[in-house]
Amino acid sequence: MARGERPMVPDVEFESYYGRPILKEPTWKTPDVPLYLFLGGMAGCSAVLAEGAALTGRPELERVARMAAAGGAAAGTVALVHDLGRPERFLNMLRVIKPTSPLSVGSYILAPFSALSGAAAASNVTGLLPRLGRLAGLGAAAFGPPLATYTAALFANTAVPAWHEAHRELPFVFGGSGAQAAGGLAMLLVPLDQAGPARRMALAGAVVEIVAAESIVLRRGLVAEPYRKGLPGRLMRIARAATAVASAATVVGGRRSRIVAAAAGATYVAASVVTRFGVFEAGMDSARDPKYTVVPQRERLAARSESSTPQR
Amino acid sequence: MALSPLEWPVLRQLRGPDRLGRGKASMSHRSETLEPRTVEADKVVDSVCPFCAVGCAQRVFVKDGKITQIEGNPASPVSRGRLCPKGSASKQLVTSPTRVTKVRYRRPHGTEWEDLDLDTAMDMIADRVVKTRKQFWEWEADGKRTRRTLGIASLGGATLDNEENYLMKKLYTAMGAIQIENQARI
Amino acid sequence: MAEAHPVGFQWVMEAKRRGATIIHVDPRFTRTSAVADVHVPIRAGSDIAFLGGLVNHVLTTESYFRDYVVAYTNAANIVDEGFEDTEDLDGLFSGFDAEQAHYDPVSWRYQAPDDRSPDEEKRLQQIREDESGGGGQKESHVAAQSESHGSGGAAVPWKGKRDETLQDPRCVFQILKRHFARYTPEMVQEVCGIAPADFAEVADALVRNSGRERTSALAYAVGWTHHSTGAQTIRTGSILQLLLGNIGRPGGGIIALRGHASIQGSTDIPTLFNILPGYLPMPHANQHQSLDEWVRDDEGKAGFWGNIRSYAVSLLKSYWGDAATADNDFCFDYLPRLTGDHSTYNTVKSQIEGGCKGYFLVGENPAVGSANGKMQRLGMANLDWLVVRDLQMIESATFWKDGPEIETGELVTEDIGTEIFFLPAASHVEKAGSFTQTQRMLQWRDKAVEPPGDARSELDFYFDLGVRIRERLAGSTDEMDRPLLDLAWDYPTDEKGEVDGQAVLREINGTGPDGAALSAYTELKPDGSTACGCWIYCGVYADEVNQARRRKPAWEQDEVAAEWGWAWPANRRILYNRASAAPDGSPWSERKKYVWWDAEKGRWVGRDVPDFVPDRAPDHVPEEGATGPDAIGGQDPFVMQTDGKGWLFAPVGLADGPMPSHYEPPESPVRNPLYGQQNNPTRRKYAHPANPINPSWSEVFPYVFTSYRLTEHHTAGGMSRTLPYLTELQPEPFCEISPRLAAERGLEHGGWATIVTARTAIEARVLVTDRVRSLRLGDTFVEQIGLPYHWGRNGISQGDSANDLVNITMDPNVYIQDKVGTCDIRPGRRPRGPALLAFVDGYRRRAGVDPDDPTDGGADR
Amino acid sequence: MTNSLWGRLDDPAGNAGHTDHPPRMGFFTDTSVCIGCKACEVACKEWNEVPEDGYLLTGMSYDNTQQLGASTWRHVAFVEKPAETVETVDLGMPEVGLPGASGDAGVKWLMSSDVCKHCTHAACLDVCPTGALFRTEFGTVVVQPDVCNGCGYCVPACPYGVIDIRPEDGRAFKCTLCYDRLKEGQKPACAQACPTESIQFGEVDELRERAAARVEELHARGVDVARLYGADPEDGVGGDGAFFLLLDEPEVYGLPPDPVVTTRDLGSIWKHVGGAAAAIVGLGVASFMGRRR
Repeated sequence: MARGERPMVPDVEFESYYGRPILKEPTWKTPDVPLYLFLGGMAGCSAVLAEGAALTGRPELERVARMAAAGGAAAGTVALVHDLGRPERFLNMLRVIKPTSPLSVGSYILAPFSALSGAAAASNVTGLLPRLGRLAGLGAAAFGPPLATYTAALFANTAVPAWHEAHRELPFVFGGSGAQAAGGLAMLLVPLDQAGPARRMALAGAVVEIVAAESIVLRRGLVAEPYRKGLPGRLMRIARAATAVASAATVVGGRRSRIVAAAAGATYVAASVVTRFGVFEAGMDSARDPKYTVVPQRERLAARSESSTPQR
Repeated sequence: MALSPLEWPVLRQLRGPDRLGRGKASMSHRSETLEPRTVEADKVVDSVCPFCAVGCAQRVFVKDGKITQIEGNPASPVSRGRLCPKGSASKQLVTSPTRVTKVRYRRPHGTEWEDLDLDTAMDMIADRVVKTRKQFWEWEADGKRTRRTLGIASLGGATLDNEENYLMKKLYTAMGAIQIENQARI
Repeated sequence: MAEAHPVGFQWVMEAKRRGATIIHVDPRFTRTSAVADVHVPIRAGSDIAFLGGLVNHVLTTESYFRDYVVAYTNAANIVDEGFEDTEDLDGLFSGFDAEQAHYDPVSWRYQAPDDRSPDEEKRLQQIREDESGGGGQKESHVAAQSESHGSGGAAVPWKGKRDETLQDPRCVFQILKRHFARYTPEMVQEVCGIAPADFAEVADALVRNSGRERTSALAYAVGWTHHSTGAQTIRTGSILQLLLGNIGRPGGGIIALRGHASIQGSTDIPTLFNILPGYLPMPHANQHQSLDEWVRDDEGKAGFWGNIRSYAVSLLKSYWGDAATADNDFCFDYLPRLTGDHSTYNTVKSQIEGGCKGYFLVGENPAVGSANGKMQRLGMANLDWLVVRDLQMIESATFWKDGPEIETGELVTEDIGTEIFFLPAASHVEKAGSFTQTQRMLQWRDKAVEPPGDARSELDFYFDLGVRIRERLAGSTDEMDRPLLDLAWDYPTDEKGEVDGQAVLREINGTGPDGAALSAYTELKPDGSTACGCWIYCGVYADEVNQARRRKPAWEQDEVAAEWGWAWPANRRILYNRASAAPDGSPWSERKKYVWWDAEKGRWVGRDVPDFVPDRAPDHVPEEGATGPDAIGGQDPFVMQTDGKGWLFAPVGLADGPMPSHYEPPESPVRNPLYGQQNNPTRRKYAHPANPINPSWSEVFPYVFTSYRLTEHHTAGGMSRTLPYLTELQPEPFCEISPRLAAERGLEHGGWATIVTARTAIEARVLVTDRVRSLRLGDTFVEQIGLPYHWGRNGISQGDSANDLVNITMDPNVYIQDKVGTCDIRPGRRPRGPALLAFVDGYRRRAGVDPDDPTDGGADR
Repeated sequence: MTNSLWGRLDDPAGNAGHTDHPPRMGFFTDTSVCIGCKACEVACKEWNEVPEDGYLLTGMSYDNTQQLGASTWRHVAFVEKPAETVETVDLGMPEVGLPGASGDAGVKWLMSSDVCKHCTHAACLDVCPTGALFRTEFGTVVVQPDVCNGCGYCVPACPYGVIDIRPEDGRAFKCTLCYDRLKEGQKPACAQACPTESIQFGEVDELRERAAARVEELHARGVDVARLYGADPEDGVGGDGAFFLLLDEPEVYGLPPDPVVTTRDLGSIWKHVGGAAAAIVGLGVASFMGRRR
């Protein structure tokens, strides 16, 4: 309680219960969850990249991408399990299969993806069972894109205004960001001559991500405010600026300079990380302030009562 | 969960009507067999709330000599089974871990509590009553017979039973102690 | 009521659902106000002015229930010529002795009848002797003897002359009219801070809902009683309800909401200094040196109280059994005698002065729960020994190491010689016994589990203590030990040595010559052939059955629910229910039918046990010289009164006047607008240096404070502050203040405040709320500070005790303190340690508290 | 699967695979008779052995519980607001003003015992990946403590902010509507304790009728502010199993004015996720076309 401030219900703009949030702030921990989102996105897109590299004969790119897919999945799983209140019960994630739960669906994506990408990476590194390794890699590539984007459903399928109301754009933000990260990581670690697809993937991902993120702000009104304001706003701006810089660098010097490519790649990766933190924090902010819950709902009610007789 | 793999809820989902796994299929064994703990009570004892004077009826559930639940008795024409927050906290009142269950003794000028055997404590108290009673005994005051002691006083009774108040007043009166009071004066 | 008796409040909500108007009069806006139809904020301590205003309204608008008033009250009685009212004496009644600060009530009596019976002649002689000798009647108010009227009214010497036209200027009705004439709505505004419009709303609702077809009830708690005029506040309510015809009728009455599980029981079977079981007075050394003297005032008077000798002898028989014989006055001499005020506050003073050295605390926590906590602790620090019996380690057991006086240095642990025994007590589920709830109903509890460790019930403790004391005295030939040695103290015990509570209840119920349990107090005899531990409880063990243990479900009975528990007297649920019928015995109305005369059967019948002689016809006129119940007329519903009437005017029995008058609390920021007399002239001052009074109208102490309970806690907190589930709901002491006061004193919501009186200062968190209203009294505002009093230094949540602020100035009838006081409030926490003493001392000096006579508020003329 | 995700659904238990199930049970909390005694909070904790939830004087009127959460399954809100100025009858009295300093109409003090809504479409249940949250045969929504792994998804899913993780335990907790007691035909502890019948327990259909009648009754008495909250089976969560009669706007009590279960948009969400996944595939393919470098 703020000293000296009598918590009478404020009359301005909207009413609330002592300014308290209506929604519960998500209990998901940082950095576990934003990191998981990043890792999932990066790993999922890397699997695609790896399979492309394998198909087109880019062994360096393939190896890095396979490692990124497997490593990202493994690290992501660790982050996810670490976030659980009862980590020893992580297997309960596979107890039921619920299409209504992106986390359930995601578990059935993450589990095979982890296994397949791990197998593919192991095969790639050890040279053992190459055919099975390729098969696994193909499987991982199939599960990769859903892995990179389902996390948007994870956020969107909540009552958190900044997430839910952005459910049309978030998959593209996350998908684009994942592609950008996967491409960026490869740019960092793969020689220039094999990194062409990575650069293109990063660049294309960056474009998708920026367009999608920008359209949240443009189209979602008040609930998009947290993406512009405060800590998440800063994070989003930093991420966008970094993405823009990396993209410019990629276009200008990505093909020629290993250093520029590596720097741009690292910047992409970092920007992707920051984007997830930005989105995460935007959701937190929108859950904390009852304004984002009450005002849109009030507007909705007003619109409804204008268009018809009151329902409630 | 040492259950048959056939009881994997995913399979139950596929087998039964709960395809989305949101109800029947996801029930655990515990949920299937859940019971209120009161059904296991060895006895249910009729009681009355110890806080205010409305006199709400309580039902006390006992299992293995321990109280497992206290709740209102709907049969009461006074309370109809309802309890206020204090009455609802009765179980916590009687099972409180901070309840003092051993005699504590503070000797004159002492700085700490000490242990004391209950029987010894009773003897010591009886000795002191006898001594103080005699020390302050008064046959008369201003020439009028009083037959009393002003050396011993007592405060309390409103939270106690009628039978207890009766014994207290009876014993004190026979002792000649008159400064016997309770919350009704406060 | 919703605050402190939420479950009882369900019936108020039921009534509201059925269209009743709920009016809540309280200084603060509480949970009750929140659901009431009307909340009337009132200045704490001004209840008599408010109720008096209603009485005046009812009288001046002729809204009283005339048939009821004429037949059932003493409105028609003619009062002695010598009576002078507060109207005549500017706030005093006739008979005031300024030196002794008490009244001689002789001029308040009913006019003596011209044709006196021999008995009445005798009484007149006696009164004349008393007048000249200065004894007798005057003593009826000392030693809180008024309280012995808990079951029966004070005795009047004669029924008196009546003018049923109510026109005689000296009849009670006319006196009442004159007395209350100045209690106008405008005066109510000036005294109470209640706007005339609000007052009118209440008055209209009350009148509209009273009469033949409707009844209204008054419910109160210690907001009415904790005043130096407490008893008279209840009297004002009684007058109002009698005028409106709301007594003895369903839906009517004055409902005391008592605050402890068996506080009613501990008054009926008292652990109180001034009475014995069944409201028999403790003998007074000046008046009662024999059985005859003891029962003289009441014996043979009209009504059931006239059989007092039977009740008294039966009590002595249950105390001393075979040792009590007709030859030895049934051991009357074994009873200790009073010589004055031996109430708890006086005892504390005696403890401080070294006159009382042993102390039992049994489920009480005076260090937090009693007024002027410092004096309580100083008293306990000066004992030889202290026995504390409780569930938790309460402040009264630990004051010697962590009390506020240890902090200030007023007490030093090593210097405190008090030997302390803390004995753990059994909880309500660990023993069997009966509680008497607030409507006089006994309910038996069975035992559920064994008490833990050393915990024992009080029943076992006192029985065991008695056994051990008697062992020590066995063989003594000292006369002082006879009462203990002859005591009937042989209760059956079980294999664990625990006393059977039902055997004690049976002793309370009483037994006849054949040793069988009695069924009704009408069976009690004055010859020693019956024994009864509490005559009003006679019948609770009728037919050798524990009637208090009856639990016939509510749905198997009508709403009177006569077969759930057992209510004294005689399992009667509404007292004086003869008044629910008109004088001719027919119900006042079909709607309010309750008990009525069935001419065919020749009996009173109805839904409750009739509170009347069962076959006494409505037209019965007692024979000349009849005594006791025989003297009850067919139209005298108030069977415990010696004149059978409800008293609008109390000719005897009260220490501070036959009618209520508003006096300001001993500490007040305003001058009494009604009379020149500021305070109750007969209030009991409590002279002690540790009990200084803030001078009236002091600018140093400009605000009013009052203390109260919260739903989430219980009294001194021992049963609630120790429980997580309750403590989390109200985790800290706080004070509630109005926004205006907050602005005036710079107090911040959520911040700290220090509240200062001449006794001490405490700190509390601040809640600024519109629920506390600034009251407008004429041109000025009065600010009130609300203080929940549940906290102390032990338990899960700790804080200063509000009762440390409360001064001890007592009602002259019942010796209960006034919880309203004045104070200053300032932002921030209080000084710590010895600095606190200097801080308070500074206030005392600035306020001009007289160091020689600190209990004089300076308001007496 | 019609209506499984949102909209009117008359038999949530049946929809969740319970055949031959008892009627849907729920709460009707009539705040117009609530006296804020908090018996519900304590009775709930005693029965369900919920730990204490912190000792903090909040300054939010008499509400020191603050909100529903993992260790508070019933929460009594206290709202202090200036009372609406009521037209008073002119009594011909001299105008001296009301007792208040400002001569206003005083204060109103609203109390409301909040609880899990046991939504017809319960987002917490829908998003729970382990099946720990499930729909019981009584149509209520319950967490199975033996299953929950504390993933925390239910927490942001709830549009009312009810369910939460108990940090020291790691699992999610909320009102079970005393599932165990219901199995034996007993009332939930809070409803059993409630002194004034503010908390009414019963069959949801019957409670809805009772609630509608109560609102009408209050309106007839001039209490125009009375309105039902959560009783409409057509609302954004398909109606609540625990609904309320309120005397002010929902948000004044800390309730969302127009909650919608997130699964209403589940189709759209998955569609967009699918679209984005496809976009990645496309983007991946495109990345490997063109120049080989």
